[in-house]
Amino acid sequence: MTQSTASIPDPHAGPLHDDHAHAGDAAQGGHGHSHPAHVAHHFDDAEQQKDAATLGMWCFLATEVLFFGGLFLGYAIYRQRYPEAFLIGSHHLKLTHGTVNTFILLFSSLTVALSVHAAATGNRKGIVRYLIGTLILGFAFLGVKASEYYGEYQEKLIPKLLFELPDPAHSEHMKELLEHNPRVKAAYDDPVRRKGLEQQLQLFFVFYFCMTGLHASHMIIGIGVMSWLTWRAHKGHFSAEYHTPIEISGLYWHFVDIVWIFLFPMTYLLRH
Amino acid sequence: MTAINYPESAPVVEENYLNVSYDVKSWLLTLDHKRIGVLYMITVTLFFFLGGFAAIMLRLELATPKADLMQTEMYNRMFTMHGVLMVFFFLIPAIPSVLGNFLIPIMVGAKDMAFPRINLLSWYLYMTGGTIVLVSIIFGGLDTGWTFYTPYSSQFAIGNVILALVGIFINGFGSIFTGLNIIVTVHKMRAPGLTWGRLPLFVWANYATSLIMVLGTPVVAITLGLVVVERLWGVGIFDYRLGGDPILFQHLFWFYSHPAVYIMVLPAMGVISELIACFSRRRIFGYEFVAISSLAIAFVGFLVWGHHMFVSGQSIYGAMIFSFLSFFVAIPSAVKVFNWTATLYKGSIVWSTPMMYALGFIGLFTVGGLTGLFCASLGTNIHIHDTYFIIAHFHYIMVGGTIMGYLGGIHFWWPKITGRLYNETAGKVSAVIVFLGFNLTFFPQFILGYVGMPRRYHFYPEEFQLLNVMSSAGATILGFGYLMPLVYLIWSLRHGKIAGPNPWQATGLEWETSSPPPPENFLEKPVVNHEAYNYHEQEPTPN
Amino acid sequence: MSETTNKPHADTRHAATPEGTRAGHEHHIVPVRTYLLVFSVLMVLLIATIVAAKVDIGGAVGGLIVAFTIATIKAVFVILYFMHVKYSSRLTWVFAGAAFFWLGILFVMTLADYLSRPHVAPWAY
Amino acid sequence: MDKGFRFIPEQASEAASQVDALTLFLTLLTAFFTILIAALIIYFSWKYRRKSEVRPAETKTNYTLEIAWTVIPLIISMVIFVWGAKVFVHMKRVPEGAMEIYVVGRQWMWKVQHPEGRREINEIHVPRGRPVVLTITSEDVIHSVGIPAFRFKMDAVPGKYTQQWFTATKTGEYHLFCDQYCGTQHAGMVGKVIVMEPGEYEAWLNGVKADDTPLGSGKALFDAYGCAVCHSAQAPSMSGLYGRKERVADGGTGKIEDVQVNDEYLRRSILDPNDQLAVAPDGKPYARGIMPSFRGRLTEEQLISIIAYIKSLKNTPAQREVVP
Repeated sequence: MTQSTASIPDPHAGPLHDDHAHAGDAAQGGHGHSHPAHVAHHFDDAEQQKDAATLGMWCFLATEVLFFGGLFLGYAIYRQRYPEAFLIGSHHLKLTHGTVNTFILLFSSLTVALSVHAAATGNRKGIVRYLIGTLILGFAFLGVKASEYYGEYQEKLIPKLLFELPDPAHSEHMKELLEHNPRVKAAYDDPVRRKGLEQQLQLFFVFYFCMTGLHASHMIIGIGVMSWLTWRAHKGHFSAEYHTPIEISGLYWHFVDIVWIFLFPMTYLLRH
Repeated sequence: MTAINYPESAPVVEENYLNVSYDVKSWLLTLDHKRIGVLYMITVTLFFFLGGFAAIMLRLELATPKADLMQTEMYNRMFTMHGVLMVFFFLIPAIPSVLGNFLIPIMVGAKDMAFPRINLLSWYLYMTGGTIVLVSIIFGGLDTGWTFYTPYSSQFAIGNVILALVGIFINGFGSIFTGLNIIVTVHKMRAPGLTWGRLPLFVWANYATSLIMVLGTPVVAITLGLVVVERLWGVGIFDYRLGGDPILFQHLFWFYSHPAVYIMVLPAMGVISELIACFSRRRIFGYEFVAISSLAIAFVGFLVWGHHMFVSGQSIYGAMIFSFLSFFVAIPSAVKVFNWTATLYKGSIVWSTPMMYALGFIGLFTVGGLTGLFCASLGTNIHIHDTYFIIAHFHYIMVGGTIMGYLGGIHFWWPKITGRLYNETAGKVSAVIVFLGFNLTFFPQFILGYVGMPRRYHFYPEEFQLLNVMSSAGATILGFGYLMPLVYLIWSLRHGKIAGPNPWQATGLEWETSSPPPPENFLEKPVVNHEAYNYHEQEPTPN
Repeated sequence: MSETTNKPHADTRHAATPEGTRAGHEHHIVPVRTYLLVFSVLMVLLIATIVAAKVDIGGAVGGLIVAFTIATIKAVFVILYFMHVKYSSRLTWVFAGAAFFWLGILFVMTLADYLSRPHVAPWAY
Repeated sequence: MDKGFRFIPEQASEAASQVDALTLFLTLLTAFFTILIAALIIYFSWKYRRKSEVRPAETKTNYTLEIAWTVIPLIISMVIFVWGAKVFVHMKRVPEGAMEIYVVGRQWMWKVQHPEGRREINEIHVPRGRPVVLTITSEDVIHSVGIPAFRFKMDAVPGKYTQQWFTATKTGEYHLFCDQYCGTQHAGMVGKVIVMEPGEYEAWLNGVKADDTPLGSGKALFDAYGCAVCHSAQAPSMSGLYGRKERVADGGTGKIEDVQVNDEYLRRSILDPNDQLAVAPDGKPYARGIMPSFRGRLTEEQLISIIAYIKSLKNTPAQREVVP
């Protein structure tokens, strides 16, 4: 068997030898190391387990980037094709709500980062404190989002189910936009194009609800994961040596934050 | 180099992954990658024969120009079922999830995949998706074709479109998690000394495949999700009457579904590299080039999807760019074929059953690949677009490529998986039947397509009948060829000869452990200190 | 599960690692000060992007460029510091980069068709 | 139409020979490499079949070979790309003064309108030797106009116009296929392209040659307009219809009543099919807007012929039924 032969100099141990921390200890082999309780049986050591988990999460996030990417592409193409309607759409989103939510999410990213820090320094109370902070912020985000959705429902901006093209007589935003933007005004004043605007604006809100809805569902999953971690941290499952779940869940949470960092300007901020 | 002695028989291992436990629960809740691979093997076989049944029905119907065997709705549902089951539930999971799952951890010298629970989850997602699709078929089916083009699928089609899309969506995540698991396993679980330059080419190919799974699948998932949203909610994401754009669907769909073709064929290429090396008893010619060409195919494969849309009203410039880039997939594919052929030169070649599949693969893949040039070239694409020429081309890749590779791999590693040898004569006969049946089925379709027969036609002008009859005749032979292995492989489970750890005298870590392997693959952690396929260091073996 | 090791001894072991080195598998702990600093940068950028959205900077295109430049900077800060990519192995860089690179392929190749297509949309108006 | 067996379709347009030349080149290339690889495989596996005393040669990387078989395919494929792109651009660049014919696809028929206003269904009459550009769109789902003899194909996309042109070079009748799957009767969405001498085409534009008997021309019209495609599966069958009591729903109010199927009813149903909708066996009326109005498309004489033909259809059991 080849295993029994002594380790010989490895001609390929050069640049290809990038990420594998174990290739060097060829001579050691076998089961010579101790297995801490948190290391699953098929890993050599905690280091390998942690590396695998981290890489796995990054792979998953790559998947997520493209999952949202398909939606973003559709939005971009329709925005380019129907600039007037999408402008009306952006003006009817609630900028204050959006800004507050951006603040909440960025702040929650900080608390998550601090909880990872607390975990790495073995500060159990710190983990629990910061994770509870994160949960509160997560719920706050969803609350603000819900109140925003409710506002949109009241303004009849739900495509297909309850939708009306905003009337400048009732909508301040519409009035302002018609005063300042001649292209929107031209589209609005032409009865045929106004019919088109109504459909295109629905398309804006379809994408708005799909994108923010998908994002919110990620938030809900994130809150679930964080609650579970809070409980585990409270039970003292994590230590300076072992806190990989907090780290990789933190990566996920930051990713959801990054989605919002792009979603926010895409939908709320393109107002000219 | 140190001389390496391959033992005639490895130490007898009492406990293997099959006999550690027998109850149903120990299978359905197993975290052992080998058992999950076997679960996949059983289920993809089921879906293969369901999809194959639909194919046989289609071919029977097309033996005559008139619609006589079934009604048109039924025919359309039948080809949709064939496409959906074969593409999403057989071809895509076949090699990575069955052979990849079983072999990759062993080949890299690990005890399991990096994430055994996620691995099991993949199978459950696959089964959930598959069950949902089967339910949608049993309760009336759907007639959109596996491509789900809008606005037909989103507004006009009747049938259980939403249900089927949900099934495919769920299955998509199974595929993503399999890819993720393979990537992490290859990066992080390799045995000491097993550098990238020493990895078997099967691992390289599956690694490249996994990149496509991870980066492509989410796009088709969200796209099919949008079709569901449009159907449920009645909004016009892809409906021109409400401002949507049906062509956008095609871009998003083919962004995944073109690379998906490489998800199907790349792992088969990996299998072929193993078989050619083993049965020529030579290190594969141009190892680095074969390895890198897998990554090149995976990458370039993402840049060419627009050649599915040359007649869709895509801009001429867009078409030019996509056509230009499409030719670049041809290069790494050609490199592989030449390297395999060169490996045979001055080898010591045995025509075993797996080798027959491998050599058949090279021939059929060559035809499939070269006819791809007709599709990449703008001038000819227009004429053959959506005709039987395309059907023939991609069946040469998917059936002539993927299924030949899959069967070759199953025959090669069957002794490892089950510990038993099958009847070699039966294996050879069925390989020949599959090869001949395949060519009789699909070669006439090239001509059929060029003379103009469109795809997805239930009835057709009489002058196309002769070629259709040939194709249908071939399909029955092919169907028979596929049933044979089912019979003799199952028979071998009880009656086959005991294989021993390395019946082919092959190299690779999987042959250094017992057959079937022990629950944690190796009794002792392997250490690698040589390159893959060091057959030239073996003593010459008698025939 | 081990419940004994909750003392912050790890802090002293790692605190000496110089910031900004790619420590590889050597575990790195980012000081709290860095997090707070990054958070304040993010806050400044948030205010900047809101202000930029209120005033007209070069119309639709200008607004788009400004908004997305700021968003990208914010995302880069989150990725590098909060997600520790700055201190991670090259492999993490590759995977984080690949995701965005592939997103780029999706966008660029699709827009190559859309933007070079003279678009008459009879259904639009 | 030539019904014999053939390897390539008739070359009936100016682009056909260009496409076929490229196809021939690609076919020879495919044959060359396939035979080369197959021959090498067979030769090697015989020559180097396993003999117990022979040790296989050690594999060394041969960079010259690797580079050669990377670069040579690259050069060949660039040749193919340029050649293919040239043919494509030629097919796409519409020449000045091309005659424009509008083609509208709908489930499951082609509606064609000529520049002088003449309309036809499932047939496209074109003059020989004159560039014709088809401007194509769809009313519902994506279809595709495929004319193999012209090596012509272009999708009919709802909500936008697509264009491609051809110059027919040979008189005769050629297949017109729908190449993009479009629903149940996709395979029935076929027609003919009829290439005529320019003089004949002018004459055709100006009038229709009547058949001898109303019944004969009625059958001809029934076939030519593809009536049977729908009126066998998606719409009520015509067999034994005449003289029966038929249950219909008012197109506006939806009120259901029984009517006597007579000449007047048939005429109204052809001209204004949506005013009264026949009720399917499952008790629901057939959908509105499936059948187009033939008002203005059929002369009174033609209407009479079609009605005469429908009258002649007896109840035959061969008709297929609607799948519930």
